[in-house]
Formats: sequence, C-alpha cells, structure tokens
Amino acid sequence: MTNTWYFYLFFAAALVFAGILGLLLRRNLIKLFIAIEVIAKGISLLLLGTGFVKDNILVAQTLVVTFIVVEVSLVATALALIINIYRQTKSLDVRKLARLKG
Amino acid sequence: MIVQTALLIGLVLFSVLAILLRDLLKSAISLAAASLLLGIIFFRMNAPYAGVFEISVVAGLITVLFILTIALTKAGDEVRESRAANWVFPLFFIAFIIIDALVMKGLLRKIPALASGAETGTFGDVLWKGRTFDLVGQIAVILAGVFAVLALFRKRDKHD
Amino acid sequence: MIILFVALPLVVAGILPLVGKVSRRVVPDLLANAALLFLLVYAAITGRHLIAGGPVLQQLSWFGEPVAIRLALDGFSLFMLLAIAVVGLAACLFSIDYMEHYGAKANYYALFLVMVAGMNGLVLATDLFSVYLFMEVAAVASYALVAFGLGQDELEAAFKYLMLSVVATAFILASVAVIFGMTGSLDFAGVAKALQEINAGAAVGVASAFFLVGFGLKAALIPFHAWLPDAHPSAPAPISAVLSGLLIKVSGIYAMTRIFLNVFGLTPALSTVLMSLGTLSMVVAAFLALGQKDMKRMLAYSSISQVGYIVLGIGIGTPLGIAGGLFHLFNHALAKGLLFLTSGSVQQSTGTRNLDEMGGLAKRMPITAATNLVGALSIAGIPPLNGFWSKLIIIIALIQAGHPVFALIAVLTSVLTLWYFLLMQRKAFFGKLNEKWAAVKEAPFWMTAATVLLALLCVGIGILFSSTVTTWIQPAADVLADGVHAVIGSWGF
Amino acid sequence: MTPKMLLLPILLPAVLAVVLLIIPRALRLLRDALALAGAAVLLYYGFVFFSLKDLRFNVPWLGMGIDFDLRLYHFSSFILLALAGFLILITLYSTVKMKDAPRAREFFAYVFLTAAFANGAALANNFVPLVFFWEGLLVTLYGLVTIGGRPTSGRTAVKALLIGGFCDFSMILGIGLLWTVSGTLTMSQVSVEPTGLAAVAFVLMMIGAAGKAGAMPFHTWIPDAAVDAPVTFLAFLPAAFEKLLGIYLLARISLDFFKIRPGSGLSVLLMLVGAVTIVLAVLMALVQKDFKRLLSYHAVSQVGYMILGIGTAVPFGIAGGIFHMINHAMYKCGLFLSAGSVEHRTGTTELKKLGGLRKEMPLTAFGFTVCALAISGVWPLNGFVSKEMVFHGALESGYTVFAIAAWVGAIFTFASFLKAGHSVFFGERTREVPAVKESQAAIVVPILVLAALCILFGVYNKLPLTLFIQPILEGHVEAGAHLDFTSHALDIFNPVALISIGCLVLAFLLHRHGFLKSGRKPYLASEPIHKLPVVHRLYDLAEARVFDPYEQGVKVLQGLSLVLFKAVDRPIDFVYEKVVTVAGERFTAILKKAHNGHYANYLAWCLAGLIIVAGTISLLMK
Repeated sequence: MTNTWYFYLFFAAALVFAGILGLLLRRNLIKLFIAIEVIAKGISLLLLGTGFVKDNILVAQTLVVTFIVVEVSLVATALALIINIYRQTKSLDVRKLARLKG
Repeated sequence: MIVQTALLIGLVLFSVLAILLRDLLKSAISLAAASLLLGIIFFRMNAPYAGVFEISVVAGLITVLFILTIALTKAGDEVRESRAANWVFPLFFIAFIIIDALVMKGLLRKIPALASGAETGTFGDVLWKGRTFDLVGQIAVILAGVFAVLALFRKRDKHD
Repeated sequence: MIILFVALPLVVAGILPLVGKVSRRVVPDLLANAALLFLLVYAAITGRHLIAGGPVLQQLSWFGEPVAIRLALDGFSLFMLLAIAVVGLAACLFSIDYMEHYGAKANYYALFLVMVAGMNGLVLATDLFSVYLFMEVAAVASYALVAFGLGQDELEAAFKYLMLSVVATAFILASVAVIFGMTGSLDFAGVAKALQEINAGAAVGVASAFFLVGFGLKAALIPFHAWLPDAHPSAPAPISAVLSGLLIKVSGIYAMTRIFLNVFGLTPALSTVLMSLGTLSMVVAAFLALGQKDMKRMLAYSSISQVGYIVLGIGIGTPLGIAGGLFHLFNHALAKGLLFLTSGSVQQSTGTRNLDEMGGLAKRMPITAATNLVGALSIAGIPPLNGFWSKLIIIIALIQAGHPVFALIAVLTSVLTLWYFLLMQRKAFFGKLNEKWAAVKEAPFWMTAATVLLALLCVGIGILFSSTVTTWIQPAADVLADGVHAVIGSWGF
Repeated sequence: MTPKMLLLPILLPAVLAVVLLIIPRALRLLRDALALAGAAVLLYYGFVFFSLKDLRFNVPWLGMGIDFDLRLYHFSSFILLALAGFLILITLYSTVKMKDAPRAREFFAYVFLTAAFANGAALANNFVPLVFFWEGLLVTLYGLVTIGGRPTSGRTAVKALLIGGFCDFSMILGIGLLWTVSGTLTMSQVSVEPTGLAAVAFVLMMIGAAGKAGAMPFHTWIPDAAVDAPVTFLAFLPAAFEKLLGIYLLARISLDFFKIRPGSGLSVLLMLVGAVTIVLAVLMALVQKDFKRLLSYHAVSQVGYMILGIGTAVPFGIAGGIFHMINHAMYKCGLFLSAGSVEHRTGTTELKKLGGLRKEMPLTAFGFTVCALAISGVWPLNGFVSKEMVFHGALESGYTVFAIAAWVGAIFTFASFLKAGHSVFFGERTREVPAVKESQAAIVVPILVLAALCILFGVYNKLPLTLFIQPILEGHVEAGAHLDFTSHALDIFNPVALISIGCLVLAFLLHRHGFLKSGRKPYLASEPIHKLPVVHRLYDLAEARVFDPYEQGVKVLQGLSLVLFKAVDRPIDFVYEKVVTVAGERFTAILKKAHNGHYANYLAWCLAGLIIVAGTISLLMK
C-alpha cells in the first residue's frame, strides 16, 4: 500500500515544480498567479493522496476542504491586488514592478 | 489504477498547458480543466466532499474570478513573455520529471511510516468532532479575504 | 476560556464594518482598542493563573457536548500572547490618530483584529495543520494591510510579499503532508511521539528543510528575506510595527521554534543550520541597513538582523540560549514596534521618510526624538535598556556552549547596529534644524502616547529585567528547553 | 551600618541626577545648593566607608551566579573616596563655570549620573553588575560630549561612543572567556593563571580597562573632545573619573583576576603599551598650540606611567602605578580647571594669544604652577614620588628600556609644561586679550585645594602610601616581602633620582634654547627641538599628525615621514573612521545592488536557499 504514496508524491512534486518554473519564467501577473494555483493543486493532491494511501481519507478530506477555502481567500486578495496594480500602472508586467529596491 | 494514472497525467498536462499557453483566457480555462480532473480523482479516492469542493469552488468560482480579472485588465497591452521560456520550461520540466521518478523509486520503502488504524464515522463526524478548530480558522480566513477585498476596492476619498 | 484570544478579536472584527456604517471613527476606535486592552489584561493577569500548574490543554464544549477545539497554553504561548497584546495595543492606539487620513477606519480595524486573531490562533494551536491555517489568516489580512495605502509602492510590495509568502506556505503544507503520511497524525503530541518510535532521519531532514524554508521566509531570514524590506516600509506605520514586531516572529520564529524544539527535537544538524542562518542574517542585514536612506527601510533591514540574533540564540539549544533568544524576541518586538511608530510620527509630520531631508527634528518633536532614541539604543544593546540584557544573555550562552566565533560575530554586529542607529538618530533628530521643518509640530496625542508607552516598557524592562525574565521568559524557555518531552509529557496524551 | 548602605553611593546621585534635571533654570541657586549638598554627603560617606573598609551587599539577581553583589574593601573604598572628592570639587567649580551654559541642567544631571555609575562600578563584585555600570558610563560620556554644543560635538561624541563601545565589548568578551575558565562571576573569587584561553581573556579585559583609562590606541577621542566638549567635562571624566576607574580595573585584572608574574609575556605587553603611550602622547603634547589640547594629550601620556607601573608586576612598580593614578587625577584635574579658569576670563585657550597672566590671575597661576611642577615630577611634589616609584619598578623588572622610555617622557613633559606656563602665565602680556580679573572663589578654590593636595601628597607621601596604597598590595606579595614604599621615595641622593633630576634640567635647557631661538616667543619654544638630529623626523610626523586634520597650512610630509606618520596616530583614527566605513560601504553597495526589486530574482534566492539548507541538513545528518 505504501508504494502508492510515492505514486502520488511523484505527481504532486511534478505539479509543484511546474508551478515554480512558471513563477520563475513567466512575466504576466495573472500568469504568475495561475502558476501559484498549479502549486496549490499539487499540494491538495499531496494531502489527499497521503490520506488515501494511509487510510486517513476523512481527515485528509477535511484538510483539503479547508485548504480550498483558504485558496479562495488568497485568490480574491491576489486578484484584487492585480486589478489595483493594473489601474495604477496600466501594465501587467512583473518586471515593471521593481520600484522598490536596494 | 490505470484510469487513475491517466487522470493524473491529464492533470499534469493541463496544468503545464495552463502555464505555457500564451493566451490568458485559454490558460485560465485549461486550469479549470485541470481542476475538474483533480475533482474526479478525488471522487475516485472516496473523497466526495473534497471532489465537490474542488469542482464547484476551484474549477467554478476561482475560474470565474480569473476570467473577471482578465476581462477587467484586457485594455492593457500584452506582456511580452520571454522567448527563452518556451524551451527552458520543457527542458527543465522533463529533467525534473526524470529526477522525480528516480528519487521516488529510490525512496521506495526507505521512509518508515506508522501503520494507521482505519477510520470510522463519516465526513461530518470527522469535521465536527475531529477538526472543529479548522472551522474557526475557515471563518477567520473568509473574514480576512472579504475585508481584504473591501479594503482594496474602497473609494479612495481621502488618501492620495 | 482560552478561546477568547481567538474568538474575541474575530467577533469584534465581524461587527466592526456594521458599526462602521453608523459611526465612522469614534466607535471603531473604541471597540478595537477595548478588545486589545482586554486581551492584554487577560493575558497578563489571568494567564499566569491558568498555567500555574503546568501547561493547560483545554477542550471546549458546545452545549455540554465536547467539540474538537483543543487549545494548549503553556509558558511559551502565554509569553507570545502577551507580546502580541502589548505591541498590538500600542499600534492600535497609534492608529487612532494616524489612520485618520487613510479613510475606511472600520475596515482597517477589522483587518487588524483578524490579523491579531490569526496570530493568537497560531500560538494556541496544537496541530500542524492549524499552524498553517492561522498563519494564512494572519497573512491574508497582512497582505491587504500592506497595500492599505493603495499607492503604487504599497501595491508592488504587497504583491511580491503575497507571491513569495504563498510559495513558503506551500512548502510548509507539503512538509505537513509528508509528516502526516509518516506518522498518521497531525497534532504536536502525536507527531512527536510517533517520530520517536520510528527512525526516520532522512525524511524528517527533508521535512525540516521545507519547514525551514517556509518559516524562514515568514521570519525573513536571509536568503528568504527579500520581501520584507519592501513590505514593511510600505505598510502604514502601525502595521509596520505589528508586522516587524509580531507577525514575522509569530508566524516565523514561534512556529519554527515550536515545531523544531517541541515536535522534531533539535538535532545538532538543525542547530548548526539555524545558527548559521541566524548569523548570516544578522551580519548581512546589518550592512544593508547601514546603506539605507529611507528611515523605514533601514528599520526593516534591522528587523532582519535582529531576527538573526533571535534565531542564533534559539538555535544554540541550551536553556540559556533559548531564554536569551526569547527575551530578545520580546525586546525586539517592543523596540522595533516603537521605532516604526516614531518613524510614522516623523512621516506624518514631515511627509518624508528620507533621512537626508530630515535633520534637527528633535527641536520640533522632542518626545518623538526621545522615544526614538530609547528604541534605537535598546535594539543596539545599550544598558540599562532591555535590548542589552537579551544580547548579553545570547552572547554569554554562545560562549558557554563553546561557540566563541559566533559570539565574536554577534558582538561585532552589535557595534554595527549601534552605528546605523546613531546614524539614523543623528540624521533625523539631531544637528541643525532643516528650515523646511520650521513649522513641524509634535505628533498628536494618541500617537505620542503609544510611543511613550512602548518606550517606558523598554526602560522598565531594562531595569527590572531580572523579574521579567523569571516571570515571563523562563517559563517559556523551560518549555522549549524540555524539548520534545514537554509536549508529549505534559499535554496529557 | 548595614550592608544596604552600600546602595547609597549609587542611588543618591542617581536620584539627584533626576531631580537636577527637573529643577527649572530659574531656581539655579537651589540646584547648585542641592548638587553641592549631595556631593558633600557622598564625600562624608566616602570617609565613613573608608574607615569601615569591609562590607558586602549581595542579593540574587538573575540566577546562574549572576548576583547583584557589592563589596566594599580597602581598594574600592579608596576609589569611592577619591571619586567623591573629585565630584565635590567639580560640582563647586561647575556652579560658576557652567552657569550660563545652555544645557547646564543636563550637565549636572549627567555628572551625577556618571557618579552613580562610577560608584557602582567601583563597588561591583560581580562581573554582570560591573558591566552594567561600566556601559552606563558610556551613555553619560556620550551625553556629556554633546553638551559642548559645537558643530563637531556630535561627531566627536559618536567617535567616543564607538571607541568606548569597542573597548567595552571586548571587555565583555574577555569576561565571558574568564567565566568559562574560572566558572564563577563573583569578582572576589576569580583568580586564574594567565595561560591559553585565560591569556586571551586577560588581553581582552585589558583592552577594556586601558581603553577606559584612555591609553593608546584608544585615545583619539580625547584630544577631539578637548575642542568640542566643555573644559569641566575634561577635568571630570578623562582626567579624573575615567583614569580612576580604568586603572582600578586594570590593577584588579592584573593583581586579582590573573596572576601576572614579573617578566612574563603579559607583563611585558602591559609595559610596552605603557611605554608607547608615554612617549608618543607626550610628543603629540609638546607641539600643541592650544592649552586644552596640550593638557588632553598629557592626560593620555600619563596613563602610560600607570600602565607601565602596574605592568612591571613588582610590588614597588604597582604601588607606583596606583599612586600615580591618584596623583595624576589631582594635578591633571587642577590643570584642566586652571585652563578653564583662564578660558573663563579671557575667552580663549590658544597659547599664542595668551601671556603674562600671573599678575592678573595670581591664584590660578599659583595653582597651575604647582600642578604643572607636580606632573613634571619636580621634587618634592607628589608626581616626583610616584614617578620615582615607577622608574624603580621598571628597573627592578629588568627591562631598562622601559625605564628609559619613561625618562624620555619625563623630559618632554616638563618641557611642554615650561612652554605652556611660560606662554600663559609668564612672559610678556599680549595685546589680544583685554585686562582681566582673577576668577571667582568657586573656581579658584578647587584649583587651590588640588594644588595643596599635590604638595601634601608629595611632602608627606608616607600618609597616602601607608593609608591607601599599602593595604591594596598586602596579600599580593610573598609573605614577609618588603612592603615599605616610603623608604627611598623622597631620597634625591640615589642614582635613579639623579637621572630624573638630570632629565628635568635637560628639559629646562631645551626650553630655554627653544625660547631664545624662536625670538623670545614662549609658545614657539618647542619648535627648535624639531631640529634635534635624533628625533626630528619623529617630531615632523607628530606635528603633521596633529595639525593636518585640524588646522590648515601645515606642509604635507613626504617620503619616509609620511609612512611613519601613517603608522602612528591618525591611522588608528583612520581605521575607525575610514577603513571600516569604506569597506562597509562597498560591501553594502554590492548587497544593495543584489536587491534589484525583481520577483523572480528573490524567488530564485529562496529556492537556492532551500537546496543549500536541504543539502546541509542531509550532509550533517550523516
């Protein structure tokens, strides 16, 4: 049974890594946040997969539900920030967000 | 098991697509598709509530929020993504997949784990009797999100 | 009723926007400050009785039926609750006058209280996932508060803060999932017990590394610090005070310390890594602070440097080192909160944060200048102020534990600290009065009152430091020094 | 007399400081009266405590051996008495001299706070309270320097604070090491062999003590403060209080905490520090053209004698060093006060502008003359006695070279005071300064009291030597060893004394030669000494080193002398002010450049950090 844990771990790690690569390479603010969402998918898969293979599916389920609620909050805040940034700078380029430095 | 694997591969593919696609709307939709697949995977793992949440909230609500944002910021000029990303991303990703597979294979049976007893009861029991504090946290995080959005979209009558 | 620490701010936050429709200023001011004052009194007076007989694990009941809200209060968490209440109250008092021109005061207080609730919840939580959850509660509120001014800099800072923070929490949650998979449980006691039964060195190592990145980013240890010097200066001054004084400590250092010392157990490897990271942060950030022109940015880098001291102290792992680290945590919360508040006073009076443009403000703002000096000297470690004692304890602990090189670095860095704080004090407050500021007035009443409160505490704790240490710090340090056994043994599992 | 009374010398001045700060300007008389009364009470208790000699106050404080522990015994009671004596004189003097100063209230408050900290430091019997009081002195030092109110005062204050902070931190480090070696923090229980780690601890603590006393290379702020701070401050801290405390601690370090043997490496190190300080600082002093700066360099130079004396580690030398400490405090305080008196009436301390004041200010001139003769070591004043003892000690230790250095110092000390006295009080009356009167009684009385003490301690040296010095050394020498210091202290018919007197004659001839050669201008009397073939290079660089930063128009030295110059005094300052700053700035600039504001950059750091941390942990776990 434990073998399947690594199976889920593998896919979760792939998702998280894809998200991080996206964060490093993409420049559009919305795209960056989509990359964050991909990481979040990897994490929820990891949580539930772990619960599934360890026979703790019910606990894992509650964790995932809570995690999704947190995610919604975060998405709302982040997108509100992005819209505000767009209103101020008329741009979604993360490279232009470099006024604070030093 | 094969179906599950196929679903997982699809999930990864759609997620990668969501990052790689140039058009924002398309990548938001492929993210939604990935969420849908994840929801189905959850269903197949005997986690119906998580599946429902994933499909309705993440594939539904969050996608709507993304599309709304994309619409609100549409007037701006397109961001020039770096060209390097087109080949760097697949290269690194494939390399990582290989490392990932090797590590997971190597780790097999190396990590000791406690065998856990089977759970009893229903989802409701676990939620209410096991993890009630999370509910307080959920309320708090929803309040935080609501207030954050209110604060960020308030009329700036006095400042600036 | 330990749950009050979480529930009260949440309830008040919930009704504030409704009240805000009726009264835009006075009632929100009153409600928010009253809530924090209550928490302070409750923590300071009732708290000690609660844990008189050792750590308490409280199980809540709902109409006679037990529900699964388990909250643990021991020396360490009580100590953190007290720190949160003190600095939170000072920042809240400061906000009465300071937040006038931002508008939407009710909304501001609501976010503030949610953040406090999040921090309190984190401190009282007994399981790994709750730690994550309440960390997010405080974090979401803090993103909005950093961006509260809605200027371009504020938004940029908040966005970068959010994006880095989310990655950090992803690592934390991944680590939580791995631990969950290995031990089958999430609460501290269960995990600690299970980890002792199984021999899982490598996996725990990886999990520790993930935790270290996540909590290190929250605590702004170098190299995970880059968001802090943007985010903390951009926030409104009272929020900077809370972020620098509390949030990085609660969601970074508290969580890290609790998990590493009470759940995983501090291995020599972890201890070495913690001490190295602490020293790196301490030195590099001190140099960075030296080169700043922006008053708040200098303070922000100084926070990173002082967090380095705290982590260095706790990382030693000896009882004295932990006590020194915790004491420094408390002192830094007070003093850095104070400094950010005075920087807010200066900014409001002059409209600038650039040190080169200031000068001679002591003549126009004597109280602000004096309180700023107290804060600066306290962090720089000048006796008899509180910061001196905590640094001294850390240095003594380092020598005792046989790390004279670290001790030497810590001593040299404190000279550096003194240097940049004197630079700040001289440029801003001493010297000739810049003619531009001839009409500047002392900050309004509540702003000065808040700074004076913190300055008095700095001096008072400096003089009465031995009793502070024995009543507040020592119980906290004991819990940590007991290590894993403290959690397994006394929380009744 | 309960042990609790030991808190009085600490609490009374501290409370008084707060009260003095609060009393408004209008009630100046009340303030003066209170300050004098407080100082008088302290002096009275100084005598009481001195007669008691043995008292211990101990309350547990922090646990782990950190107690609030005060101990009165012969040495600390002696220091306590001396501190109280100087405090009352300075207070009396300040009531007139600081009357119109803009920050007089703060000045009085700082003075009494300093007294509180100093008393605490002298009484402390546990290293942690000692450090507490010691660091407190740093704060009041900073405050007192800023009171000068000149544009550069702030900078000088920061410099003093940084240098002092460095010394103090090295002392803390040394205490930490000593703690690990000895296992206790109670000062009276510490006694270790200075080997290995303990030797490092000794050197670190020595830096702290010598730095407080103002020895080279930790002195550079004192001449700056001579310009930037009120003259009362100079008489108070660098001349009296800091010397007493610094040398007290140094004596305790080398007598009690560590067993320093004559001829050992650490003893030679101390003697070397002392000798270098004597010679270099006196050379700086000789060419000064400002009265206060001249005195301030002597304040550095004389420390050298004390350190040299203690460093000999032979009883006679140690007694000489400690005796020199109290003597120096008296005459240097008197000298600074008489400089202040001159400044008070004429408004200047530049030697060039002054001259022939002996007729208008006879009492000041008398006080100055006695003190100047005492510092120069003229028979039969106190300076002669203590210097003789140091010479004897240095010879007895077997290192004749250090005795020679001390003699060289004596020559130039006398020469520079001949120059100063000649320029200010004797010689012709200059026209730059209008006619003046003698200063008020409150200014003259302290000077005369100090001058009288100088005579008393010289002529009746048996009194201080048997009363103060001898008990300190009892128990530190082998049983039955010779402990009578009075036997040949005043004997001028022995070779050592004859050499000393020869030195004085030489100094007089040098002065006369220079005076005549420079066209009868006393303030230029030191100039021809430059031409002396042996030392003129050294003088050139000394001159440049002093004038270059502060006065214009001095030629830049080239070649060898430049190199030598760079190896002496300003370079030490340069290290403090430039090297550290520039290196720090470079490093900071690189770091700042790295923070370029780009998100991907920051994220990459985090990931790199993750990989390094994970790698380190897995590596360390194996």
